[in-house]
Amino acid sequence: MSRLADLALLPWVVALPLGGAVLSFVLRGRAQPVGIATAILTAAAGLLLAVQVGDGGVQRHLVGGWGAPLGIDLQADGLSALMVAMTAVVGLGVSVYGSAYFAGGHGDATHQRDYFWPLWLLLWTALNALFVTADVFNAYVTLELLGLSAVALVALAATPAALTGAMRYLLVGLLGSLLYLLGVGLLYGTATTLDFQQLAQAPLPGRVAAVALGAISAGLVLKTALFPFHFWLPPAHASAPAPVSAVLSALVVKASFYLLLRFWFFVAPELASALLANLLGLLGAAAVLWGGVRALTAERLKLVVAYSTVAQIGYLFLVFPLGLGQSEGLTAWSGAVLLVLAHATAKAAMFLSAGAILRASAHDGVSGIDGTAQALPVTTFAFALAGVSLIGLPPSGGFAAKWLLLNAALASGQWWWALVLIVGSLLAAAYTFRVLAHAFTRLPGDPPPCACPRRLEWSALALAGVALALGLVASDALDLLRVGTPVEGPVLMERVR
Amino acid sequence: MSAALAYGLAGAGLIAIGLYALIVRRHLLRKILAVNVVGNGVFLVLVALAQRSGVPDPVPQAMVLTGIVVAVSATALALALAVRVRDATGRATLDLPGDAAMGRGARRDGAR
Amino acid sequence: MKRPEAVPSIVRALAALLSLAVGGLVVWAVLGLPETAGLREVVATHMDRSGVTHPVTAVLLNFRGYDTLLEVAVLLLALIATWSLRLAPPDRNPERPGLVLRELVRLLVPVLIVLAGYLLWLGAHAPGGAFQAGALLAGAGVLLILVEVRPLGRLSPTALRVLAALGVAVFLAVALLAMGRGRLLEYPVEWAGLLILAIESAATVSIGLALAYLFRGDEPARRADEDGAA
Amino acid sequence: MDAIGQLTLAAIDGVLAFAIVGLAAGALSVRSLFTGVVLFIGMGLVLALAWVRLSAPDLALAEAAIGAGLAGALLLAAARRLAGPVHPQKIGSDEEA
Repeated sequence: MSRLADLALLPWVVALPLGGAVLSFVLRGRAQPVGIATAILTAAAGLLLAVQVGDGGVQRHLVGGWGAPLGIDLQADGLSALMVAMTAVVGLGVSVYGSAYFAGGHGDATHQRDYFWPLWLLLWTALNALFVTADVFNAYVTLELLGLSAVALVALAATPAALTGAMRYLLVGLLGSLLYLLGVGLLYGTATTLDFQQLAQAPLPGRVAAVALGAISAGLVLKTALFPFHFWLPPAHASAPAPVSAVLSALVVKASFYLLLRFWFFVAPELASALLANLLGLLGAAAVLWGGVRALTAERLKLVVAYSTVAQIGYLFLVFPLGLGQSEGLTAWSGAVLLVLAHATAKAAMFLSAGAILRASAHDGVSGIDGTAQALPVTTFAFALAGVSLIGLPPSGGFAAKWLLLNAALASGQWWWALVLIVGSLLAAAYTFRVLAHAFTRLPGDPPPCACPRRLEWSALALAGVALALGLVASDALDLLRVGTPVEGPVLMERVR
Repeated sequence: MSAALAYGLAGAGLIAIGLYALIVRRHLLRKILAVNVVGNGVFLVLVALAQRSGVPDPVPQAMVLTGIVVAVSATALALALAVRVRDATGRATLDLPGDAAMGRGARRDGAR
Repeated sequence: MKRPEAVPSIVRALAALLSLAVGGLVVWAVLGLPETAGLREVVATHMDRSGVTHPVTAVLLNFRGYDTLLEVAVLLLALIATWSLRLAPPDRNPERPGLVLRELVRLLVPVLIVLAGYLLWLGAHAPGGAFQAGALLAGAGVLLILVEVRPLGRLSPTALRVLAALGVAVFLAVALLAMGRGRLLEYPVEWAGLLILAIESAATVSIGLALAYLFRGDEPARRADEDGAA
Repeated sequence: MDAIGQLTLAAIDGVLAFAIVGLAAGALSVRSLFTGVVLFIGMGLVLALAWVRLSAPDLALAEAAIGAGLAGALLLAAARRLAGPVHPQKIGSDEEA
């Protein structure tokens, strides 16, 4: 693998989608073939990067040759590599789905298709750039690129609900980015560097660092839609075109969560008080319950899936009380990152299948999907598989992730977080079965016809399969995560005390 | 009081005013102005705090220059979206007419 | 214009409290910051290898050029996103713009274009550069739009898109070409000045075009029917 | 620099800082949206002076040209459109939303 080790993949995971975005914009009529080709290349580069990090350890690329603090460095450790790989897998699935979703049909489809590709490739650029940057200000620019492209993709649906949802999403996102930028400015004012590693080593004086990290966290929590700042997420995620909903729920909210991990686990773990960690955990717990209840009672199918995202984001925040300053920290850290991956693939599969189901159903309410199991067996199966991972049933990735979080909670004596995990799983089971019960309701007569190309059905199933298989390859993912890990300790895979 | 301090405090003031107006004002144009006021406040703090020793530091200046261009890009998109929202719903606020699209969530969440 | 104010007073009170708290915390932090000279010295010692003599330009286009590449992409994104919204074309003025205004624009536009070129060239050693120059170009475009002349109206929509994307494309191409001999955006020292000028020139055109067309709102349709001289 | 000169500069800084905050408050609270936009543009222009005082001439140029100038033009145009007639236009079908 010596050839692979010499490849400078870090710049390419950003340059490829950016170049593809420009090309698909300029060649508008041929946006789709350009987009598909770019998606394949970008996904390949992302997966190769993960292999490279797994083989050769942490990768670093000094853009311009200057090196921090003067220049901007790109870096991929295990966490970055996993995020880029996750984006590659979901991105490829969404691209295949999108190529069928925006084709044909009503007259606006051409317009949507021609704009979907440049916007989606710019979003992919932003995600990869965010995951591999080692510079906190550069991360701000990628956050803005991410936020604006996400908003534009939501607005592509062009319904009143989508436009209003996009507008709210834009305003909240801009406020979040500006709070983040404020914190970055304050950090620079004390440490005179913008590099994550150098910031981690710099002495950060108490009150400035506290306000800086407070502003950064507030901005990122707002963007991650942690309860009670989730108010903007369901309208935006539920009203966007299906492939866009998938990308938003699977990847975009994870980007700001990833930055939270960077700051709290790498830059300033010593500043995280137990109070703060528990507060974040508490909000996460509230999100699990509130999101679960709302998903159970929501009337529209895509709103069910969107509120499920609110709930699943809640689980992720349990990493703060379970992972920071705990001797079982690595178990919780591994569980949380694994859950990011499992939720990304499962939720993408769920939104993609919801998009296909809605094409075959009478209306967008949950009761409107009666009989879709007959019309779209593959899609219904994909939805159910994705549900298995969201609930956390074995052998899915969701199961492995929740198992680790559960072990961390019990081993560190914080059993109340385990309770949250269990109640959340029950709620997830309830809202998944509620949808499936309707899907399997037999309608008299022939199943309704559906303009659902095979690619819509199989891309969703493929992603659901990945979510399921993630549980089987969890230990490989966790090995990769150990490259440059910020947390030490055992990974309690086997026992519950 | 040094120049840097005066402008740093003004920046803090802009952030506070803008945040308040962003939450309280309903008209989209006013919300967009509010976000821009917050942004200008952040920019002022950024440059002011790099200026306390009296010598200009080009790095925060470059950061703010980047920020200004990003801000105008975001503002342009926000304004276009606001016009589009009004064309589609008949009003330039975040309220949806009726709850056709959102169900009960619209009222609760729309109040923000 | 009437103000729709139905926000409950409790929300107002909470918002006021929150804003005061945030403002207060920022003041508290600003007062507690140590005095540092920042990276000024580091920038100064590397200036001779940057290809320009103005420190802010050196940071923007060389030391932290990667930020600027993504920033130019953000502006292009704003244009693509705005065009994707398909706004109704702007309302036409019922009466033709006055003769005085038209003459004024006829006079101002060339002046602005020359000034933009000057600012672009100035950026290498003094305050100025692509963004300020692009803004002046856009100003000329806005003036033309105000008198209902579409800037670059004779160009086909595809050519317009090429020009809008030129800044990102040239920047990215230079960045990748530099990787042939080193790392991303690692200009050879003797070429740095020229490459920066090339990037800035392309960026100026794209910035000016993007900002002017953001002012207009809609993407020109394939058939160019309304343009006059531009 | 002599004491009077320093005092004058400090006074200028104080006035500029107050003007920025005052104009922002006005822009966000004044009744008419148009007036609000005009006050916002005014704030941008004063901000450009503040950048000069903070030894950031690049920012002063950019603020005047982009922050106040072009953003101002965009805001004024949008304010006019938002006050004008609604353009009913094709909206996406709700079938999928």
